[in-house]
Amino acid sequence: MYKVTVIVTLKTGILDPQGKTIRQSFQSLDYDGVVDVKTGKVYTLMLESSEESVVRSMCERVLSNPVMEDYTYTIEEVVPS
Amino acid sequence: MYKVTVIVTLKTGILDPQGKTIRQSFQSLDYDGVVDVKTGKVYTLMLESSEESVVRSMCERVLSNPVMEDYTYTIEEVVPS
Amino acid sequence: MKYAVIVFPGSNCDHDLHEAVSTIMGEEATFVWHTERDLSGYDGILLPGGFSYGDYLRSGAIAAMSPILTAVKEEAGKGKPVLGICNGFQILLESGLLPGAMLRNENQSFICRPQQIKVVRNDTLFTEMYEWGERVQFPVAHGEGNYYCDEKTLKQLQAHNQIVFTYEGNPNGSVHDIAGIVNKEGNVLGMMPHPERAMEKLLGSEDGRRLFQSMIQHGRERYATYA
Amino acid sequence: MLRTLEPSPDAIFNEGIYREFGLKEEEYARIVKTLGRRPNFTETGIYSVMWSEHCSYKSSRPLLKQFPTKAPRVLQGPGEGAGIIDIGDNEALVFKMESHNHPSAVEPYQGAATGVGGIVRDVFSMGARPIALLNSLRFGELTSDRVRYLFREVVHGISGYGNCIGVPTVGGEVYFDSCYEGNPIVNAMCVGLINHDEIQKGVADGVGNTVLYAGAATGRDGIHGATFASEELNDESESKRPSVQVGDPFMEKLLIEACLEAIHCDALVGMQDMGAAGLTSSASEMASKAGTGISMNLDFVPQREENMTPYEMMLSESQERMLLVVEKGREAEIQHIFKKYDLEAVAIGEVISEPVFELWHRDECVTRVPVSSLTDDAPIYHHLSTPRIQKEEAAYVPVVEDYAQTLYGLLRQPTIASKASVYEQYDSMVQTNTVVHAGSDAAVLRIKGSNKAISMTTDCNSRYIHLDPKNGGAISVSEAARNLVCSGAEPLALTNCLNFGNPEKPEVFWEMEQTVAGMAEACQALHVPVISGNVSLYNGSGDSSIYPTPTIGMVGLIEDIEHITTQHAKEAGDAIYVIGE
Ligand SMILES: Nc1ncnc2c1ncn2[C@@H]1O[C@H](COP(=O)(O)OP(=O)(O)O)[C@@H](O)[C@H]1O
Repeated sequence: MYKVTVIVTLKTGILDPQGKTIRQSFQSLDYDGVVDVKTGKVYTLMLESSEESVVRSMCERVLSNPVMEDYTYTIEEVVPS
Repeated sequence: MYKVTVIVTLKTGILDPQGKTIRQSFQSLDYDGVVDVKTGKVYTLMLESSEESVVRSMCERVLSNPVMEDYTYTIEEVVPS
Repeated sequence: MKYAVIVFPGSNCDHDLHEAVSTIMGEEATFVWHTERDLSGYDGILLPGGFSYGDYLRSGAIAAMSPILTAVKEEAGKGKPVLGICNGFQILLESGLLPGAMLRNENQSFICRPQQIKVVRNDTLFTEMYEWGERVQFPVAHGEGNYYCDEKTLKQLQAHNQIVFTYEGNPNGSVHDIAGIVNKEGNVLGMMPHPERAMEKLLGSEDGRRLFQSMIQHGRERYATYA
Repeated sequence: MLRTLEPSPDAIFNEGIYREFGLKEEEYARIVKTLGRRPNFTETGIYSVMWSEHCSYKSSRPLLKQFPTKAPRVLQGPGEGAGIIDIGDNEALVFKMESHNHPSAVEPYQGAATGVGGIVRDVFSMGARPIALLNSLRFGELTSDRVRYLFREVVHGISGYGNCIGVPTVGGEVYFDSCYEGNPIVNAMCVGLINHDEIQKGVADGVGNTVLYAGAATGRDGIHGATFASEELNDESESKRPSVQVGDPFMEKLLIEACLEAIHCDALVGMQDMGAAGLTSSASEMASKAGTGISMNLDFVPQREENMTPYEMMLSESQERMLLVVEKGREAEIQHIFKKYDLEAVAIGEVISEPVFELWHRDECVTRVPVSSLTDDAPIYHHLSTPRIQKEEAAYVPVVEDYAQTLYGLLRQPTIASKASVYEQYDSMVQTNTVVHAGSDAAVLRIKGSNKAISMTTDCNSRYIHLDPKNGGAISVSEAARNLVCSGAEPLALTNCLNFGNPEKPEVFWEMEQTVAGMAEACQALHVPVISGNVSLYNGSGDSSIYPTPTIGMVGLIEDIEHITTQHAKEAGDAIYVIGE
């Protein structure tokens, strides 16, 4: 079994209103030195096979919208307990 | 400058309907062998300092709700370009 | 009676709630901006629905950290009625005034429609004018109204009779069909359905009136005892 | 610095770069003639957006003249952000409809969401409180995954944005037809309520007055017009810069409240939202309407990204931005209001007497062109029109063997089936005015503090128009009027969104002519003026166009809430009558 962790984030230049609002709330809570906050999504997939081309196609077709999002992934073999 | 990546996921045992929907859409697109999908959120913070106690407090007080969520984080030093 | 309607950036049922209390119930209501720090001059505190801070991060989370929540907690501690509706309920959860948390609706979509609600406690200051077990109609309108708490918390809620409203036909996946709960002391009520949208026959239901009537009546009695 | 890499005026001419901006030969020549010189890079970009179909209506303007736009109740016809119609007692309704088809095809959630945001800004920039949203949606058949995805995400986008800003979405329509497969239609309509004395116009009046920029910072969103992105101009990541605009409904909600507070301050002279072609169109239109000029210093424009060029700032379509003109010396009064909502309101320029549009950047004048050349004097095209020959086909006579089965079959058609799963995702009740919800012929809202109610609907049966554009156009208007009448209202006025294919195809242009003529005729006959609208052309994919889809949004007045009627059957035993032919 493989555990695939996919992280989907907004492409640079795309507005991230949520990140902006969270940064401001850190400020108002007196956390200093927070220069930037970006938000994204994470998907943890449990797969029976780990073929990278399939994982990439899953990321592109289902998990992200290539027009505005980038993704990265890691694949890890796990022994079912 | 430090890049802190915080991953927030639902506690085990809490139903993740979005994950279920995504698993179904993988199935309908003929991706076989998708055993499970879990969803979560990622926050990428750029911080001026990397004190772990501060990062933890940011995670606990702001970025996650301990009633329903768990978090993990990684800290990475980055050299501004 | 004088009520504070707390306005956060992004609140959008503030006017509806204000009107329910003032125009319709004839009591005094004042908008109080989230940066204020003193609520001691009010007989009750109302947290309206909407999308405070855009519901960014988690619904109600950022509002729960704003200065006025300290004042809300103070007044709640004095036993004054605090009513959080929809986003107001989410804020009460995030601030720890009520136990539990809100998840996204089970079907992943926002849902807005008239909803049958069962009054399972009519001995709170907010529900005295309802019959026990009565079915009322309040609209629901939320994307994250799926109430969650763990087994232990649920047991406590039940043990202390804190569940006030339940859904008839669960629209969002809430644990135990929970639509509204009070704190142990019974003076802080959080509910997802909108009683302030159920004040006039013309708009479909006036079942919400008795909730405000109960609260006002209770306030008068309390006032009379202190006076 | 990036700007030094921009092609020079001569290079733009010699290498024909203006073509990549979408400017035609004769349009470029016209710019050179107007300026008496070759335009620089920023100016070429500014002309290309202002003379685009979207901003200049260069193909449709002659046709729109046919619409009746005057009536005793019309306080503002087409031309401003939105039209205004009197409903008595010093009150008026402000409304308009707009398309966001192409953005929705690329990123359905954000495309639909920003469509809602844009139309709402059109309404509150007039000083009106937005009280209702409607929409009209069209997709391909639900048999493909892509269409299902577009459908789901468009609805989520509308719900996500509209619900957050606290404006109820009270009605709309959804159609499915294969002609919309590659090009969905997403039209959004907003209705606002205003007192007569609060009406704001988008004018840059009063020489010396200050131009304020309010709301979100400018990013490189939506800059797509120019496909010049030759690799040597930009580094690689830059050339792949995304053009998707992301909406921030939270920011919009704050803007609504701040702007509606600002209208009560008499330091405010004019206000307009930055819609398509953002800063360029809002500033030039405000100056054009006042007969003044405008000079702005782009160094003061709030920027979200580093090293933005004047070209990028002027063409950016970042959302949730407003342009205000304020009496000189009284800027602080307005800024104070925005500050309360944590919003920036920054002075970026002033109104000048010479009617030119002038931009400064890092101490250099980067644009200086006559205001009128951008707006009123934009080119107009009279396209060729050829009737589309309808193939003569024998009338189709359906054979119905089992009426019950046929009825079930019809009710299962997605276009006919209940749309509750769509409209229950919209908050239709916030503001507590909604008397009749989606599900009846028209939505009805009461007007607080009076006995009145208003009724509104969106309609368009594009298949009829495809079959017979003129009659079909008339039918659309009549259907909308009938829906209002059935709710108990007298139709007052309409807005519309003309969604068509490529107007350079003679058959498409013919369809446009015919449809508009049919609509105009029905408007005349029913005494319903057109007070606002929008045109979206080049809809289609590959070689095929969508059906002509002139969405109608009509609003009516119910004098007494007692007259409100719904379409639902009320009681067993009630008699049923058929009226008409
Ligand atoms: N996108 C939508 N948004 C809001 N309401 C909608 C939408 N689509 C349909 N509705 C509502 O559903 C009802 C039925 O719509 P529809 O099936 O198109 O039938 P009809 O055109 O005969 O009214 C209408 O009242 C309409 O307002």
